[in-house]
Amino acid sequence: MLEVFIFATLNGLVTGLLLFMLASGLTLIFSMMGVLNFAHASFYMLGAYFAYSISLYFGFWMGLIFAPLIVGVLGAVVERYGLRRVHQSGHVAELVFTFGLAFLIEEAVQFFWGPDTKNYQSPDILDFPLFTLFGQEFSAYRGFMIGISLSIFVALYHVLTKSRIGIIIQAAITHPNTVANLGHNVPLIFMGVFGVGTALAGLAGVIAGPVLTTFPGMSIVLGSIVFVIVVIGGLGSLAGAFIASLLIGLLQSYAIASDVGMPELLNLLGVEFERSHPLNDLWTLTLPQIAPILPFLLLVLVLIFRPTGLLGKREE
Amino acid sequence: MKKIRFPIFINSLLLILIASFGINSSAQEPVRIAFMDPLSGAFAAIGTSGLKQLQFAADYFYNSKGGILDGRMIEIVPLDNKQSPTETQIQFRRAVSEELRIIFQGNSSAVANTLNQTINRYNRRNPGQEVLQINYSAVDPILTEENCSFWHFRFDAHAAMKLNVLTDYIAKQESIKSMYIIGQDYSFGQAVSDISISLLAEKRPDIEIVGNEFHPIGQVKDFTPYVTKIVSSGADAVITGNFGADMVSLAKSIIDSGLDIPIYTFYAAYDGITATLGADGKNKIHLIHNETSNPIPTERRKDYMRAYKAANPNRDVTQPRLVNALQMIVQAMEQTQSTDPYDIALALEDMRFMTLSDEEIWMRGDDHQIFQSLHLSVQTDEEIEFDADNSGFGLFSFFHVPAEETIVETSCQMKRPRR
Amino acid sequence: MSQLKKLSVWIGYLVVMLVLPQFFDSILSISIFNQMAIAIVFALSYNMLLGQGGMLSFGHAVYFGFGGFLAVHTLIMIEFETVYFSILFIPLIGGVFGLLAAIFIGSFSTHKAGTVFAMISLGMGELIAASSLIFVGFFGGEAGISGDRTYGPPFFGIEFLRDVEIYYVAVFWVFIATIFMYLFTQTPAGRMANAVRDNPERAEFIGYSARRVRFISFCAAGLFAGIAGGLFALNYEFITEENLNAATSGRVLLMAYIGGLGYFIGPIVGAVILTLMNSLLSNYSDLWMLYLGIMFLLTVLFLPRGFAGFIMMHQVAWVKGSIKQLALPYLLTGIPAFLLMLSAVALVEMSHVEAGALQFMGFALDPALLTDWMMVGIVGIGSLIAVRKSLPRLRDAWESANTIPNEDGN
Amino acid sequence: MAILTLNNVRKDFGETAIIRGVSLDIEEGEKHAIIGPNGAGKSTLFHLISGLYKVSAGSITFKKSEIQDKAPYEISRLGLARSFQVTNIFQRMNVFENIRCALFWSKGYRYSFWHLLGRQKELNEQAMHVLEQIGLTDKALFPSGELAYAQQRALELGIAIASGAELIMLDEPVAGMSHSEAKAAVRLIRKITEGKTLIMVEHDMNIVFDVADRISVLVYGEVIATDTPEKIRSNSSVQEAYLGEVATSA
Repeated sequence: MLEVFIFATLNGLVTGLLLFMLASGLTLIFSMMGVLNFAHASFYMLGAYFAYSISLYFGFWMGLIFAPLIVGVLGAVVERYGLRRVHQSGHVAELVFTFGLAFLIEEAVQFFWGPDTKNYQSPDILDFPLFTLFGQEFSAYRGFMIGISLSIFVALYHVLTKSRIGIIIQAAITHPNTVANLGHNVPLIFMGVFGVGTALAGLAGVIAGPVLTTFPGMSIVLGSIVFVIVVIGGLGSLAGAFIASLLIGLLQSYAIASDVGMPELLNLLGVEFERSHPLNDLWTLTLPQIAPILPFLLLVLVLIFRPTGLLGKREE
Repeated sequence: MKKIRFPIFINSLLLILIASFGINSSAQEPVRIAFMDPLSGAFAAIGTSGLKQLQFAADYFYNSKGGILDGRMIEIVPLDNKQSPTETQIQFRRAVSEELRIIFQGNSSAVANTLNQTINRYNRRNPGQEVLQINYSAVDPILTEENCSFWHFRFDAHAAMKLNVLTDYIAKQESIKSMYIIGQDYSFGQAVSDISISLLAEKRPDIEIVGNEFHPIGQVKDFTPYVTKIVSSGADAVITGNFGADMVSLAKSIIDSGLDIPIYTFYAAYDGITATLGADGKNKIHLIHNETSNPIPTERRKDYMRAYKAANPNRDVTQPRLVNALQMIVQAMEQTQSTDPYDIALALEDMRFMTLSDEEIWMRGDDHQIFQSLHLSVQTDEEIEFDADNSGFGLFSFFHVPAEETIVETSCQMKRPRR
Repeated sequence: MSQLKKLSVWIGYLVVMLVLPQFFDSILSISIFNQMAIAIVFALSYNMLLGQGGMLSFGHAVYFGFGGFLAVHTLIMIEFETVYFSILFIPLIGGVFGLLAAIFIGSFSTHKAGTVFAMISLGMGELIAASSLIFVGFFGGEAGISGDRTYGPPFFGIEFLRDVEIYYVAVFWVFIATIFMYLFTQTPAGRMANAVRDNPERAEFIGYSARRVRFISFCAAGLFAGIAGGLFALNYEFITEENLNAATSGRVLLMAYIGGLGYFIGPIVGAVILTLMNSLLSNYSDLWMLYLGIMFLLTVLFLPRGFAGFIMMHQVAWVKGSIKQLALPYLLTGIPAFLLMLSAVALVEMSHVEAGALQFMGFALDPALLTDWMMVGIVGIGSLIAVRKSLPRLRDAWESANTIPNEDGN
Repeated sequence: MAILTLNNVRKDFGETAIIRGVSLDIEEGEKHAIIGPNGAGKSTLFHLISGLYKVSAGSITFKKSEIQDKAPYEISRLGLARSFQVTNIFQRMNVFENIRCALFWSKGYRYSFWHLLGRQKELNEQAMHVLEQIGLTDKALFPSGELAYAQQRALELGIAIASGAELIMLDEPVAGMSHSEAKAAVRLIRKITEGKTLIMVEHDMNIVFDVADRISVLVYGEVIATDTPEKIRSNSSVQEAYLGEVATSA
């Protein structure tokens, strides 16, 4: 039973950190510009597809470097010519714009790369088991994923809290106008942040592509879990997003790993039920079955009892 | 005081737009057959592949040779239902509106069930304008059991038949002592799990079912947690009915974990899956299906596959059943000299037909279920003449069960329309 | 606006709906009109939340779906005669259960508007959509559940076998629902919903709890969404978890936004446009979703107040009678713009077609031939230049047509 | 008899105490002005009484019931109406609608979704009457967000007085108005609050001395004096607080 727990923790860590890379970009964008970027997962998909195309000619590592840059530039262009124009029509307009953008990116990906699954493989030099525990290999590539995600967190945290540009961004999160009065070109900062945010999502795509299969529906499968993390973590709080990502990654991994469910609970309580009982679906409900919806359950509970999220500062 | 106007401008726009799609007429009336499957959205790859194969088959066998029923061309009309039951309802009304009375459909048992109910209801309410459902790959047994209908024909073996053959093979494998079953949490996934467990208990009671797992369809990002459970359960083999991205991700996670056990599947090939699994999938990925893959038994079929490959370089013949279905329907039309679904249905019942592989298949009249030989293949790159996804890897059939041995009873009490 | 003029609008609305099947009686047109009817009620109910009440919901399909599911279950009960009444009331059943679902969820989600409300609605939407796949008994898994509308007592001999009969039932409910949703905006609760949208804090100081005002609008929207769900169940005699999930919630948001949130008829315009696009465009190209995405982005960028907003912008010109001045400039810019769009679509389709020539508007465009590419390119560039040239003229015409001779000068 | 009693009310944000123990009685029908330098906590006091902020300590009694823990809408229903220093109106609704919304509760409409406003003659007339009082009749259908600043201040005043509450609290009602507009507003305030109790925050001493029966001086969260206008004018501690040192006699 121990090895299931260890591997569940490792899997939870890998998924959680991957979600963090996505959420970190979104937290910045969302808290800075109050924009609920529905297209964030689509930029993640673009990262995977660009990396796939680059890796065909130049190998995985060039993809790792250039794909996020391309996605970041694309994000900056979208902010400059799309979001900035829609900004004055209010938050709903911005949100609906990103909603349409996600829709368009998914169709464009199918148009350029075709509808079938892409054969995007992880690099060969990382294609060996880092260690084998109780018969299951933990590939070096997953170790690499953890390494990259952690370094992103440390780098981002350092930039945001220590460096000058970080302080300006932090200030612009809550008081954009005052920052503008101090002579900083806030629109440029917005564009920069949106570009960096999308680049981070692209990077997550590059990393996750080989493991989570690269296909047009990968952004839908990811779906709105990224918003759950940002909101649970608390608006504008990077540390909050980090904790929430790990929490959700581990929660899902443990839920899937466990075999417990209503049947066990009922046996505990000594309640008998037969198959034809109308509530049969409820009685046979197992934790792995509801694993993917646990984050949403968490979201609704957090929002009811703690609307600002775990470490949220900004109260809407 | 708010002014609301429904200006004439909007009305006229509405009327023009709708009027623009009138019915077109043409000289020699073509025989129009509808092909309803996902042609856009997440499952577009599977649907488009089927459409291309049916269109090619119609041209290759009939249109290039002067058509059928003295000179009438076959026209395949695509209907994009995005593999959604709701969209299926909308596209069905479009088919009826354009007098398409034969509808091919294959992807997702949920859609097949919805279409089956809709067609039964429509035929009941519109005698004389009935519509025929040609199911070329939805394998949920219920369609030829409780929900069997006179207007539904299935040209693929259903899940119970395929699992019967699979469990026959597994029963012979002494090395397999424990089995792990994992599938999508919907009707087909549950059917695969229930039938596998009952058949294995019957044939090999000593095989222990160490896992019976369900996961939501199309929702799982990373299958590693599920694979951890498979590894720790010590299973010797895995059975899964997954398809599309769920199949690829599951197979990749199992292979990445270093687990070297056979994976018995229904849909783990073609449309980019074989290429993505590639060398790692060799001798691990097994598929149960009808129509043998490599080695191809007859030259006729090889010529057809080469012709298709020439016309569609980056596509494969993934649904050979489509050819059988089309040929049997055309034979029914030729016999009855009519394209009325009622006549075609009667002619199809208990029809025996020689396929491209020189194998006789039989469409049972009681439940409109086809019976043909079933095969177990493995993904490999040895002795592969026709590969998948131009990847050098393909399916090699190594276990064969003739049609007669695949026949199973049916609980279908078909209500026959009075004519 | 005089009472008579208002009344004539409503009568015009009813007449248009009644007369449509006479012009287009093919089964497909009726099915499109049915879809439009359902979409109109659903989009209007959504606008009660967003347009009138300022509540951005990502889970409005929950009430549509609940209403629909209970409606289908009622159909099944009528079939087995556990309960027996005419299927005319099925949409009302849907409405009641949509209302009950809204009361339950609204009780905790309407504390705040803004992002918190949006996120709770998203969470609840995903939760209920996912659990609908788990509780197969009630929701019927992803094949959904189906009933039969012909078992109820016939209504003056009508058995509701054909879709067109259901269309008239839909027209009845659409008209009733539209009237009541409009009247709701003319009541204290409706007006306070606008007040709470603009300034929830000040609303509290004139004796109203913002939460309660939002709750009432939320329940009313749930009721009418449930009626739309009931209409769906009646029309398709089937419903599945798809009609409950986030994609459906997203579609209704698109309809209301494209139509125009700020105007009562906005969602109606949006519902009509999107239903037509969904059903007709997909016949002509399998890239139709790409075009839908592009069109949607352009609307958000250039028509922030939606199509109804665009129409209403001509109100001043219409009143002043100077609308005729605009006709010519619109044509001068409109035609080249249309050509530009066509050439862009042709280029996209040519690069997408796999083999052989593309049949496009009567022309055979072969991607292998450079000349065809050149021809489309020239048409595209030509129309682009024409559009740029004619834009200033349109802008001036627009200025002149819309400036009101100001008496008091501000 | 006191209609409103503040008993040792305190309010602090984190460590900084804004209101340091204010006790004050407002007599029924009295015109009471609250003056004091900027940052003295005048607006905070208004927010505490009207329920926007929760008191850190002490109690507030209005017509014999304690209201320090009640929500703003509960307090307003008891007959207390207020205006805001920073204009706080319903921007996208027109002027007439703004006023009419303020009338709903007092006219007993509560959360009705069955009364058609088009038919409520008496309600609409009352609303038009208020519009006439604040001189915005010709702007009735004008979106209130697009009014000139002074007109928005007039609307702010209109919303406060529309409900006919017994206790009316005005937070710098004439700030930003021209001299003539201010004069008209003061005449209106005096007319409307006849027989009613008024609490007003105001900087313009002429208006304060013209309208107020009694004046309280609030400095650094404490009331240093409450008295008739004449006594306050000559009160040394008031002058010291205002002018920094004892001025020679006026």
